[in-house]
Amino acid sequence: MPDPAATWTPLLLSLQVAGWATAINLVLGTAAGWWLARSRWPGRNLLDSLLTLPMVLPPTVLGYYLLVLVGGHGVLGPLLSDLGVQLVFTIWGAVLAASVVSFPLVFRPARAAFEEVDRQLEGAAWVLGLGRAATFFRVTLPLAWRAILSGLLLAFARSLGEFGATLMIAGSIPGETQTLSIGIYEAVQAGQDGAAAQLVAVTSLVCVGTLLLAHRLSPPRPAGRVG
Amino acid sequence: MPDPAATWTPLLLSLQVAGWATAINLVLGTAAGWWLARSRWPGRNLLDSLLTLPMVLPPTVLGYYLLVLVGGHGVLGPLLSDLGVQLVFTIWGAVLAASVVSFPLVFRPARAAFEEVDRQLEGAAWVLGLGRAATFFRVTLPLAWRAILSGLLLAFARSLGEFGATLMIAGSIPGETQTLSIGIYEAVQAGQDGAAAQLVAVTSLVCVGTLLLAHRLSPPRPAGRVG
Amino acid sequence: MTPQRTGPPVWDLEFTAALGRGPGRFRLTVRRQLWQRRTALVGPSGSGKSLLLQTLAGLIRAEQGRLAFGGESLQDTAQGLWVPPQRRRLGYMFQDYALFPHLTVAQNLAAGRRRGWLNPPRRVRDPQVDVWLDRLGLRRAADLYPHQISGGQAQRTALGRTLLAGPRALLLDEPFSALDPALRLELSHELLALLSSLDLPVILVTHDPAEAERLTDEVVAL
Amino acid sequence: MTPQRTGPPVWDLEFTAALGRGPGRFRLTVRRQLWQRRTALVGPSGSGKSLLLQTLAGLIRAEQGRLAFGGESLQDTAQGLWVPPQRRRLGYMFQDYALFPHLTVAQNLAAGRRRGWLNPPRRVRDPQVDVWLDRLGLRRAADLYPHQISGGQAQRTALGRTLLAGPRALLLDEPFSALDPALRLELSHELLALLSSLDLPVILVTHDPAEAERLTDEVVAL
Amino acid sequence: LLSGCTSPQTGQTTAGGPTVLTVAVAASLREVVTEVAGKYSQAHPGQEVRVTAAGSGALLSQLKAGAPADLFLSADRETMRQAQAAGLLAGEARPLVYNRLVLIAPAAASGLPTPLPASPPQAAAWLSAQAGAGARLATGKPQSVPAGRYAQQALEGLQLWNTLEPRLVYGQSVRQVLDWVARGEAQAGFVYATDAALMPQRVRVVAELPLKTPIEYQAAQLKAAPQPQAAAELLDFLGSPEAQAIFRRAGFLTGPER
Ligand SMILES: Nc1ncnc2c1ncn2[C@@H]1O[C@H](COP(=O)(O)OP(=O)(O)OP(=O)(O)O)[C@@H](O)[C@H]1O
Ligand SMILES: Nc1ncnc2c1ncn2[C@@H]1O[C@H](COP(=O)(O)OP(=O)(O)OP(=O)(O)O)[C@@H](O)[C@H]1O
Ligand code: MOO
Ligand SMILES: [Mg+2]
Ligand SMILES: [Mg+2]
Repeated sequence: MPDPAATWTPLLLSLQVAGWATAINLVLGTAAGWWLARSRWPGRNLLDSLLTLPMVLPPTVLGYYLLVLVGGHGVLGPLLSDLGVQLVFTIWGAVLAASVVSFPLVFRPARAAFEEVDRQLEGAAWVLGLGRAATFFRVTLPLAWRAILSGLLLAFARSLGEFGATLMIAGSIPGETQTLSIGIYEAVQAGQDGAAAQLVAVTSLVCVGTLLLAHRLSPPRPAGRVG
Repeated sequence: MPDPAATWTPLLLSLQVAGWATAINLVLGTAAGWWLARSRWPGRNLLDSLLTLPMVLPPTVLGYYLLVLVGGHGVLGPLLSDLGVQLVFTIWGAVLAASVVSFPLVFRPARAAFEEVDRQLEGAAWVLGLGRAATFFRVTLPLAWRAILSGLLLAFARSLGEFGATLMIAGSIPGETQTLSIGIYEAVQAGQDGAAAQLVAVTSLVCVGTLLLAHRLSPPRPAGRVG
Repeated sequence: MTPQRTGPPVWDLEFTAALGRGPGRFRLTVRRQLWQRRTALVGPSGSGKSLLLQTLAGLIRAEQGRLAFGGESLQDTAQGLWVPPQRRRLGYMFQDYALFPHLTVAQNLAAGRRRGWLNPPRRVRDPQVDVWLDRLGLRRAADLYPHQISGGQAQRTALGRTLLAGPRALLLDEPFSALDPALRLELSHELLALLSSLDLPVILVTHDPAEAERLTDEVVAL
Repeated sequence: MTPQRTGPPVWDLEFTAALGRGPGRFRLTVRRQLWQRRTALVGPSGSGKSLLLQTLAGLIRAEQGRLAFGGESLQDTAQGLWVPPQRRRLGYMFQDYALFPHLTVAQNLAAGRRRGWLNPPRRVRDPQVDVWLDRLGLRRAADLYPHQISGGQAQRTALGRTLLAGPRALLLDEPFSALDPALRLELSHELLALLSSLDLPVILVTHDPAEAERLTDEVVAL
Repeated sequence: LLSGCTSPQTGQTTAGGPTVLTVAVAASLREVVTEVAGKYSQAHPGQEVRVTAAGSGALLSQLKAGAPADLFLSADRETMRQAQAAGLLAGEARPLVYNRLVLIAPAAASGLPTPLPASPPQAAAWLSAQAGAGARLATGKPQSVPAGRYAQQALEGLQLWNTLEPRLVYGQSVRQVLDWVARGEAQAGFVYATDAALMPQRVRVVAELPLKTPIEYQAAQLKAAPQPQAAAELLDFLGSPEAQAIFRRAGFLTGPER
């Protein structure tokens, strides 16, 4: 492609969107997973199922409902605009879309992982004098971390690939909200297979690079004795 | 809606597609996860990353590449049609699309879970005389099962929600390949908010029902002593 | 030995604690004052020795009743009082060690010496930890993870972790069972010296009558 | 006692096995024939007793050398021979029990008695398992999961699971350390009777000299 | 249903069963062609018509990859030209129906020219004012959405393309553009008259925009058509007065004239 900006700008936008969405889900998904794993109340499995719904809706439709919710004339729209938050047709709309779509990918593995953590080890931390928060960050989270990380990487990948909901909320504005995915989609739709292939290659490289980096930064624990 | 078939037929189609895709990924995703968790060779983390790529591509684009692969003029097309397998514009195309899109959702948690299984317990099975397969099915798989199940449920939800790749390969033929998701999408696009809402409600019910059932069938292990 | 009955008893126990639910529920009732600073707890396997220590440590809540340490109430169901384990500062050593699998032996030892949200670093080492690595014969294993060490090494790590947290009293659940006789003797001497110097009360679960004799002032059977 | 040197030795060992990598690597070299059917293995903590048993059981491959049981070669690096643990049929009892956390005590006991891809069912019970539940005093704990039982109960479950698999020889890693003296004596009598009736060779890791004396014909130090 | 692999396949006549024709149609034709096909089946017992709908570009990709369809109905000439160039067509493509491009605004918009619909120059002035005030103008992506292509043409004709381009938001389909305007997220948009007619309460047609080339839907038989005879018959039926009446009722024009 003659114009490098045609690759770089969408790439930067995509990385920003996926990065923010992953960060948001690191916090919200982990917190929700923890809460559902540890609290005991009758409706929690129902809530668990409801939180998974962003996965079953076609992204475009999800985008449609998000628009109904946060659009200028939406339910939360006036409130958001009083706060000075503009989501529709901005990169923050893309972040919202990507976060919602990938939320279940973090929250469900996090819940499963927290449920598997040996409670005895938390007890061991308590008697050593560690408070609830310290126990969480020093014992529980590290023990659940690999599963959560695996969910975060899926969420990152999904955020990079998201375009249905993103397009609905953020639109496709070159240089502002046109992410790699939207670019790829449009190139394919326009029959520009060469341009599409180039953007696909860039996306794939980013994804593979990120995953390889994650493998490097968090190698599996040294294998134990089989005996 | 006056015509119940307008809801029932897509529902049955969606359940078939999601069911098959989940079953396929139960086998392939678990096998791939196991293999990558246990084998030791230099390129395995690269392969791991490549297997995650279906997540980063916009589904429509993924569908396009699948089409190029398995369509009548595709690389595998002639081979498949010699075998009498017709994918384009059939429900099997939808199954293929859903399986590929949701594969990483099963394979990555499965790998992470297998890596966390205490190798000592496998050793314990071996010395009791259990062969490799028996050890896998009686010890390793049950210990990794909750994480794999959580991945399978995400894959099922994703398959229900998939429409970009499906539309590309299977098309949108009422009664044959028009799944709930495609129906929802088209209803929203046509401004038929009521019909869309009804299909969304059905999809959500199916998803919530399935997840609640899964919770019931596989409750977390009884909590251990904290001490 | 006659107990010196000045002041409150070391342990004042009158409670019922239980494990499990339904018909198979295991229930333990204790009504006893311990006046000696060093008590050995004996009893058949499954009789509730570990459950008793866990209730004292605050890991299990008594269903009903009260327990006090040195006159200080730790739980009293009548008053709705319950002091969480973090604030009891009692050193409970787990029978199955409960070592942190993601931390090395040295980090496990340092775990209770550091507040805050970060685990002790792998490189920098607290001088006290160094002292105890030698004392416990764990120098070679310092950088190994729990699943890489021998049973006896794990037991010593658990003991060291408990002592290093600076507890007000010790609750030791068979601390020497996995050790060879020489090491056992050596470590129990160490412990005895430590107990005298720090004047720490201790409850020791043991199956070894000689050990009970040597280390404690009184034997209580469950 | 003089060993009866007819036929091959019970254990013919000449190998080097190692754990870990790099400079901290632990290496054990054994060159010894065991002629007695019952051997006690003693040695300080961390000296490699568990490693030795694991090598015999086939869980760890010797780096180099050979080992044979009753004249039958189990590994011989010179010939590239290695018999997998499944086909050795040696009963190794893990020092830290290695009970299957997803199976109840009764299912753990039955685990080695059933081939195929399914675990023993929770309801139906093998009569042999029932016999051993009583013999080991585990009747009350039969339907509990490993994380719900006491240390001694876990140890007995591990011992029972090993015996019930019908091994050709026993490799027991401190099988009685978590038991109270009465139970210890009782179970070791049971074991002794069993060993005589089945004529099973045994290697027993223990720290208790009396136990070594009572149960075995020879004491080997590592 | 589980036997998908052996269910009646495109164009094959299963023993004693009906002939099944597959028609790939542009998304905006979906409902109307389904109706026409129903009529056709009534008139030709034993012939079943399956309609699969998607964006014209997506359909073209499917057909290029060898999807087994009998007829292709595209939303514009350009896509059909590409299909021709790819050697997919059997014979010439024929004009099917026509449409008009309109500029729409949310029903609640203020400052609209009066009366409506306005003349193109009035609309142009209004558009410039909107853009100057920071409004977002929604349109289809010209490279992939035919409606976007026409909008670009129209704006270029009005000498507005360069000034308006920075304010444009691109949608993946004309229906998305319609939705954005209907919700008031975009202050103006370019859609087909038939789309605007779907939401008369929520959007207002500001003006019809003049184009150099008419908006022409085309129909063609595919070379790969497994049922060439029946396909040809259906193609003829689409041009018949009976079918054209149905198109007209749905808001399409049946001739290039205004
Ligand atoms: N969830 C449960 N349901 C029923 N019984 C339980 C449960 N958890 C533990 N128990 C029982 O509680 C009893 C007390 O266990 P505890 O660990 O206190 O015994 P202990 O005296 O420490 O024995 P040991 O000397 O073997 O360690 C045991 O008999 C055990 O089976
Ligand atoms: N990955 C490893 N790297 C280095 N050393 C290791 C590793 N794993 C185990 N070791 C060392 O191997 C030695 C032998 O361990 P083993 O479990 O055989 O001892 P043991 O004689 O059974 O001791 P105990 O009586 O305490 O159970 C120990 O000193 C241990 O620290
Ligand atoms: O399933 Mo999508 O809308 O093609 O991201
Ligand atoms: Mg105990
Ligand atoms: Mg050992």
